Amino acid sequence: MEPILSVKNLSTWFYMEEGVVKAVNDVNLELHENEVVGIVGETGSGKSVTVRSIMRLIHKPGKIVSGKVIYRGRGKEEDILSLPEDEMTSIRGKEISMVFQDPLTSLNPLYTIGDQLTETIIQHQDVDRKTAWEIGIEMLKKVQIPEAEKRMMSYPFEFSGGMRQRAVIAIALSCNPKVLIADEPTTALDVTIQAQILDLMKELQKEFKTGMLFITHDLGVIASMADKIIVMYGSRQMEVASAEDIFYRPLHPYTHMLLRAIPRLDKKQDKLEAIPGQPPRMIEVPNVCPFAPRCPRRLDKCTKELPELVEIEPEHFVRCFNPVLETKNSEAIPNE
Amino acid sequence: MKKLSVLLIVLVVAFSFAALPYIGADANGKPGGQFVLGTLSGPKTLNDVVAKETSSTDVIDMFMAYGGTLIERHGVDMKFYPAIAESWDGPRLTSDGGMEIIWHIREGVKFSDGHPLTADDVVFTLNDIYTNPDIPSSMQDVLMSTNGYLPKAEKIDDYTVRMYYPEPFRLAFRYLGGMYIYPKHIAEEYVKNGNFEEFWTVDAINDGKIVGLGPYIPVEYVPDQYVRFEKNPYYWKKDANGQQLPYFDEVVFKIISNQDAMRLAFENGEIDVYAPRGTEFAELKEKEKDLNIVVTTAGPAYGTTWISFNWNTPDPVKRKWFRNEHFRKAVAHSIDKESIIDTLYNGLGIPQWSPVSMSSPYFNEEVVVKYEFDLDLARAELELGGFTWDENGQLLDEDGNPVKFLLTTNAGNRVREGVANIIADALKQLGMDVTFTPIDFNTLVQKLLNTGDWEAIILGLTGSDEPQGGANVWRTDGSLHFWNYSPEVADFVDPNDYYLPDWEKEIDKIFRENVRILDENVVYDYFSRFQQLASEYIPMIYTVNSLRMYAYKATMKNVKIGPLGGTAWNIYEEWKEE
Amino acid sequence: MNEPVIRVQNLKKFFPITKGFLVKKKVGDVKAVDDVSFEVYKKETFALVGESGCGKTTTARTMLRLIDPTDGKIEIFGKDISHLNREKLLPFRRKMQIVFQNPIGSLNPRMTIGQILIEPLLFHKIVDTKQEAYDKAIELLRMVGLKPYHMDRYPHQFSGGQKQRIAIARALSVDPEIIFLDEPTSALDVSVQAQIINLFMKFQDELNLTYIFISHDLSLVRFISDKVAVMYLGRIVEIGDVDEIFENPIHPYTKALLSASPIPDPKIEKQRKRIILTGSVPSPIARPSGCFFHPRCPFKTEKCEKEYPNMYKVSENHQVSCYLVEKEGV
Amino acid sequence: MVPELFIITLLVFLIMQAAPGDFLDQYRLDPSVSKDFLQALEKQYGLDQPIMVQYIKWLKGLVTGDLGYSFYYRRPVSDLIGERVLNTLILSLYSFVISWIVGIILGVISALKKYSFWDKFLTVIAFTGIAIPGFFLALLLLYFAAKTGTFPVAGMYSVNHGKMNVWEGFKDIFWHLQLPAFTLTFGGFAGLMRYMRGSLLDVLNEDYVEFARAKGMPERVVIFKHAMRNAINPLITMFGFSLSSLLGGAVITETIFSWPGLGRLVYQALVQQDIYVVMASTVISVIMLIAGNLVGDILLAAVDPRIRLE
Repeated sequence: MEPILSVKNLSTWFYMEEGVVKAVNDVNLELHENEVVGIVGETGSGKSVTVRSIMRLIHKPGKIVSGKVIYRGRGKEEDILSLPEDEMTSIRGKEISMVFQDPLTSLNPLYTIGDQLTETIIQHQDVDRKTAWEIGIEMLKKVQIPEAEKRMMSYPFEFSGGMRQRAVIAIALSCNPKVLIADEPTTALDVTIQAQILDLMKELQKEFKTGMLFITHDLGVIASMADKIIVMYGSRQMEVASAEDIFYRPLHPYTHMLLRAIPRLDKKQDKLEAIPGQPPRMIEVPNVCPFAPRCPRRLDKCTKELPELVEIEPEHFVRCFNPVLETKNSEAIPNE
Repeated sequence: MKKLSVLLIVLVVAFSFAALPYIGADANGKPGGQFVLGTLSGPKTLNDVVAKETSSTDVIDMFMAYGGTLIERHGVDMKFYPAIAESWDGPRLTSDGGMEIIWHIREGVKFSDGHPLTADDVVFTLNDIYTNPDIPSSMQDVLMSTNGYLPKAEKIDDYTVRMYYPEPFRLAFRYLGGMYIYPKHIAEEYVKNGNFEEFWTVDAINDGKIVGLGPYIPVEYVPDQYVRFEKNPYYWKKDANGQQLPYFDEVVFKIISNQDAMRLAFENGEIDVYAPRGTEFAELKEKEKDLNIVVTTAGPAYGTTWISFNWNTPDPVKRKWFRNEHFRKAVAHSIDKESIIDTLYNGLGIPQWSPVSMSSPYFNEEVVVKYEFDLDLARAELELGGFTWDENGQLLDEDGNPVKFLLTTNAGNRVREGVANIIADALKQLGMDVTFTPIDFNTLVQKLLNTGDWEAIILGLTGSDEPQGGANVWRTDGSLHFWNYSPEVADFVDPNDYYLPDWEKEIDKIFRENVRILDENVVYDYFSRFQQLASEYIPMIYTVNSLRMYAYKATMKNVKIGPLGGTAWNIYEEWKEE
Repeated sequence: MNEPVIRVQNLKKFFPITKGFLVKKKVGDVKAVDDVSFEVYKKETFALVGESGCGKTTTARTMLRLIDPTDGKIEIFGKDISHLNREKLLPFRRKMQIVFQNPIGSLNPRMTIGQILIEPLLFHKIVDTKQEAYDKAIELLRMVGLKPYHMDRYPHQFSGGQKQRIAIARALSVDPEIIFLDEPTSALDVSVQAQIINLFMKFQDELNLTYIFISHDLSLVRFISDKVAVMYLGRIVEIGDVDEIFENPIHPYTKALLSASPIPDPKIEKQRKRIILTGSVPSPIARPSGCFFHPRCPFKTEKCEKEYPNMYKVSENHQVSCYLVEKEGV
Repeated sequence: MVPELFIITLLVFLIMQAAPGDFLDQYRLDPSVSKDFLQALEKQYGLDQPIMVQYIKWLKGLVTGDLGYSFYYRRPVSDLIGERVLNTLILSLYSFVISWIVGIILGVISALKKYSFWDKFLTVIAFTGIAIPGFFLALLLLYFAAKTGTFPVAGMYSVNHGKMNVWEGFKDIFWHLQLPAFTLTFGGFAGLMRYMRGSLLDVLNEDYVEFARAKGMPERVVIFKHAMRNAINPLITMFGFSLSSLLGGAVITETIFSWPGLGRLVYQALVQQDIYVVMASTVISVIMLIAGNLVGDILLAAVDPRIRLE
C-alpha cells in the first residue's frame, strides 16, 4: 500500500545574519496509515523543523529550499509544498493535524476551549455552530475530559497542563485527520501525566487509524510509541529502522552510544558511557558526517565526505562509513 | 508765606483759563471696522482697585480711560487736556494751608448704559472707593500726601466737584484728574455690602454688566482666547465733522500666549499692531513694504537696568568697598554701554545716566554726571579710593584684602545676564574677582528685601515720567531703598554700622518736599539737583534704556506715537482704511 | 555511626495567599513544604523526587536559606541555621553551593568566565591574591574539562553542557561540602547529560561531597542517588534507600511514578503493566482531607479519607506514609 | 485612594511652600506698591498664617468641594478650571483618539510587514515623532500656518466666534484644532505604534498563533482573532494610564498655540506661585490617575478572562 505521506529530499534552511543555518538537509520519510513513525534527536538536530516544513509553518528567515511532500489522503498525489496558501488551510487541521510541545501556550488564553474547538470544526466541516458544539463535546469526551459539557465553557487557564494537552489533542483530532504530527507532546508534562497522555494518544491513534509522526528527544518515550524510528543528528537522518532494530541492533555509532549514555530505571548501573564533545553548530556546516568530531569509530573519510543513507539490512538504513556491525547480536543492551 | 501767594497767582494764571479743546475734536476719519490687538494673557479682573497687571489694566482702560477721566494726557506733547472735566480751577492753596481743585464737569455725558454722569459719581469714586479704608488699594499709596493725608471730594452742584487736601500735594492734579470714575448707581451696592472685591470680575463681561465712560465696552470674554469690545454708544466725544467717536465698531484683544505666535499672527494680518522685540525689529523693518506695515521706534522706554551694591552686606570688609564712592565710580567707568547696546539691544537702546527718564519733562541732561567707559579712569578712581594692586594684578583694598564679590541677577533674563557678563569682564580687567551667578527671581527678592544677603546685583525697575514715582526707592526710609536700608525699615541692618552720607539725606529731602510745591519750575530745579546727586554718587549705576518699538498695519490711521508710549492712547480717533 | 551532615526536622514553608482589588487580604496558605524531616550523611547523594509543585525545590531553597522557613529546624553539621542572620550564615553559605537547572540564567552574561570564577574566590577569601585566584580558576576549569583559554570568554560563547561545567566549577571553587543539584541536567541534551552526571560522580568521589539531588527523572535518580525521598503535595510519602524503594515501592504514588517512567526498551515497554493515575495533582491551596493522595489512589480505604497516615518503618532504610503497610503487615 | 490623595497634596503643598518667596513677590519690586498694601494682601490671602494652618484650611475646603481661590485671577479656582476643562478635553481627547487609532493601525501594519520597506519607513516616522521636541514641531507648524495661511496661527476660536451659528462655530473650532492636535498626535502615536508593533510581534511568536495556523485557520482569523486581541492586552494598561494625562499633558502645545486649556493655567500658576490653582490641578491629576488605572483594570478584566475570573 502506498504511504499516505512521503517526504522526499526535504531541505529547509534559515538565512540568518550570522550565516545560513541548514536546519534540515535531504530528509526522506514515509508514513503509512495506522503507523507511528518516531523521530528522535537532540536540540537542533532538525526534527522539529522537518515536521513544521511538512505543515509549511516555516517563517522568515526560514525557507524550504528543496524537496517534495506528497500527500495521498485525498485520493490523489498532491505535493503539499506547491499548493497555494489558501489551499493549505484546507490541509492543515483537516488532513494533517499537529500537537505542539507546550500545552500551556498552545491554546489562546482569551477564548474558551469550546470556542477554539468549534472554530476548527466549523472551518473544516460543513456544519452549523450548534452541531459543531456537539461534535466538540464528543471530542472532549473522547480525550477523557470529565464534565465535557461544562468544560467547553472554560478558559485554558482553568485547566491543568494535562487537561490542556487533552484539549489540544481533541482539537487536533476533531476533524479526523489522516496524519497527526506530535512535536514532543509530553515533554512539558509531569511523568504521571505524560503516561496518561501517551496512553491516550496511542489509543486514539489506533481507533482513528491515524498515521502519526511522533517527535521526541526521549528514547524511553519513543520506545513505547513508535513502530519505526528515524534518528536525526546535525540536521540529517543518521539511522532509520524499526523500533526493535534501533534499540537492539543499532548500527550507527551515534545511536549505539546514545543508548549507553542514558540511565535506566529498571537496572542498577555503575557507569554511564558519555559521548564526548558538544553537539554541532549549525552554521556553515561542511558536507561531511556531522557526528564525525565526536565519533570514536571515525575514519579519515568521515571528515572529508558525507556518507549516504544506505539500506544495510532490509528496512534498516544507516548513514555511516563504519557502522557498528560487529555488535549484531544485540550487545547494545546487555541482557541480564 | 509771601512766596506761597506768588505761587498761587502763578497757578491761577496757569490753570484757570483752561479752555483747551479735547483730544480728538479735530479728528477726521471713517467710522466702522474692527481693530484687533494682541496680548499675551487675558484680564484677571475688571476692577481697577484689584487689578495689578497690565493684562487687566489694558482692558480696564478701554472702558474707563481714553476720555473717561476728568482730564487726559496727550501722548505726544505730554500735556493735560480736558476730558470729562470741561475746565477746572486749581490746584490752588486754600486759606487753611490746604489745597483744592474745583472740577467743572461736562454736562450731558452719559455712562455706556445711558445713565447720566453727575458730580455724585465723581465724589462717590474718590470718597467711597479710592480713599475708603476698607478697600485697600495701591491707589491710596499714590494719592497719599507727604504727611499721610488722603483727599476728600465734595459736591458743589450737579456738575461741580471740589477736591481738597489739608496740605499742598503737587501730584494731586495728575492722579485725581486721571482717576477712573465709577458709576455710582452700580458700584454703590458693592461698597455698602463690603464686597467691592467681587465687583466686576471677568464674569461681568459676559453678563453684560460692564459700564463705563470710555470708548469701548467689553461685551464678550472667552478665557485665554479673546476679549471683544463694542463701541460705547454714549461716548461723549465728537470729531471735527460732528461724527460721534470712536470710529471702530469693535475692538478685539486677541490673547496669544506665545510671543512667536503673536508675531506670526501680526505678519499673517490677524492682529493690527505688534510690539516687536529687539531681535525682530530689523527683520520686520525690511518687510515693511511687503506686509504693508509701519515699523518704528519711539524714544527710550521707562524701564531701567542698573547695577547696585549692598552697603549693608553681611561682610563688613565688603561693606566698606561698596560704601566707597570711588569704588562705585570706578565700576561706572567700566560699563561699556555701547557694546551693551550693540550686542544685547541690537542697536535699539540708548545709554542712561540719570535716574529721571529721558522721556520725562524733568529730565535735565546738563546737570547729569556721565562716567564714560574708560578703564584708565576707573583705575584712577580706585587709587583715589585707596585701592592697590598686587603683583598678579589682583585689586586690594587699603587693608590688603583682595576685592572679591558675588554679582547676581534673576535667572532667565537674557539681557540682564548679558549685561552682568559684560560688566563682570570689565571688572575682572580692573583686578576684581567677580563671580557671576544668576538665581531664581523669588529667591532674589527674598535676599533683596528680607535677608540683605547679597553683594552686587543687576536688576531693573519700572518707571514713569514723574520722578516722584520712585519715592519708595529714593527716600532713605523707602521700602525699596535696598542698597542702604534704614535700620528702622530692615532688621538686618546694624544700627551701629549705619552709614548715611549727606547727599543721601539731601535726596531724601527732595523727595519729601517737592510734592508740597505746586510751582513746576521749582520742582524742576529740585529734580535737577536730584539728578545731579544721584548721577554723581551713583548708588544705582544705570546702564541702558531700550527704545520703544512699534509695528502696525499701514492701513491704521491716526496712530500717534510719543513718549507716553503705546498705540492705543488715542484709540477713539484711530481708524482703518479698508 | 557518624553524625548526619544535614538534619531537617519538621520543616515547614507556607506562602500566604492574598486576594482583593484595593485592599489585600490573606485568605489562606500555600503549604509548599509541610512537616518534612530527613537526614543526610556525608558523601551521600540524597534525592528529592516528585512532580512539579510537590515542594522539592522549595525544600532545597529553604535549606539553603534562600527563603526563610515558616517552622522547623535545619541542622547543618549539627548547628541549626534556620534562624541565623546574614552574617552568621555566611560560612554555611560557603559550605553549601547550588547548581541550577538552567545554566544560562545562572551566569552573568556581562562577566567573563574568569571573572565569574575569581569573584567568589576573593569574596570568600579562599585565596589571598588575584594571582592565586587566577591560578585556582584555571585549575577549576581543568577539573571540569575546560581549557585555560576559556577564561576570557563570555557565557554566551559556550554550549549548554559547557555552561553547566562552568556552573559546577564555580560551585566547587569555594571548597563546598554540600552541593544542591536542582535538576542540573534537565536542560541538556541526552548526549551531554551523561558527561555532566559522570563529572558529579567523579567529584563526589574525589572531594567527599554530599549531594542533595532534585529531579523528576527517576532513571537518573536511580543511577546517581543513595537515598531518595518521594514528595507529594509538600510531604514526604516514602523515603529510604534507593535500590530498596525502586525494587520494592510501597506507596501507591511511588509505584505510579515508577510505572509511568518510560524505559528505553520497546519489548519491556510493551510488557509493562502501568498504573495510570486518574486526574492530576490537586492544588496545594486546597489539599484533600486525610491522605492527600487518596482521591487518585487505586487502593484507598475509608481510613485514608479521614486521617493522614503516619510514617511507618518498612525496614532499617525504608519508611513510608501509607496504611497499606499495616494491611500487608510488612 | 484617600490616603494617597492626602499624602500627595500635602507633599505638593509643602514643596510649593518650600520654594522661595510667594505669590506676592512679583509686586514687591514695584515702586508703586507700598508695604502696607502688600501686608493687607498677605492677610487677605492668608499668606501670613502658618503653613499647616493654610493646608488644613484648604483641605477643609476641599472636603466641601471648594477648591480654593486663585490669587492671580482673584476668582474661585473651580471657576477657572471649569471654563478650561472642556477646551483641554476637546484637544486632548481628539488627539488621543487619533493617536490611538493611527498608532494601532500603523503598529499592526509595521508588525505584519516586519523588515519590509513600509516597516522601516514607519519606524523612521515613529522615531522622528518620539525624538522631535513638541515645542519645536509646534513652532514649525506655526510657521507653516503663517506662511501658507491654510490654518489659523493661534487660539481655539476666531475673534468673530461669538457671532457664528452652531455649525460655523463647530467648523471654526475644528479648524483651529488641527495644528495643536497634530503636534500632540505626532508625539503620541509613535510610541503607541512601536509598542503595538512589539506587542503584536511577541504574540505572533506565541505557540497558540502557530497552533491556530496548524489547525487550518485562515491567516485573517489567525491575525485578527488570535493575535490581535492578545496583542492589545498590554496596551490596555497603558490606555488607562494615559487617560490620566488627558487633563494636564499638553502645557507646551497649549501655550504655543494659545489653546485656552488647563495646562497653560497650571503652568502659569506654578510660575506665579498661585498655590491653590496648583493644588487643584494636583487633586485632579491624582484623581485622574486613579480613575485611569481603574478604567484600565476594568477594561482589562473585560477582555481578559484570566483577570476577570480570578
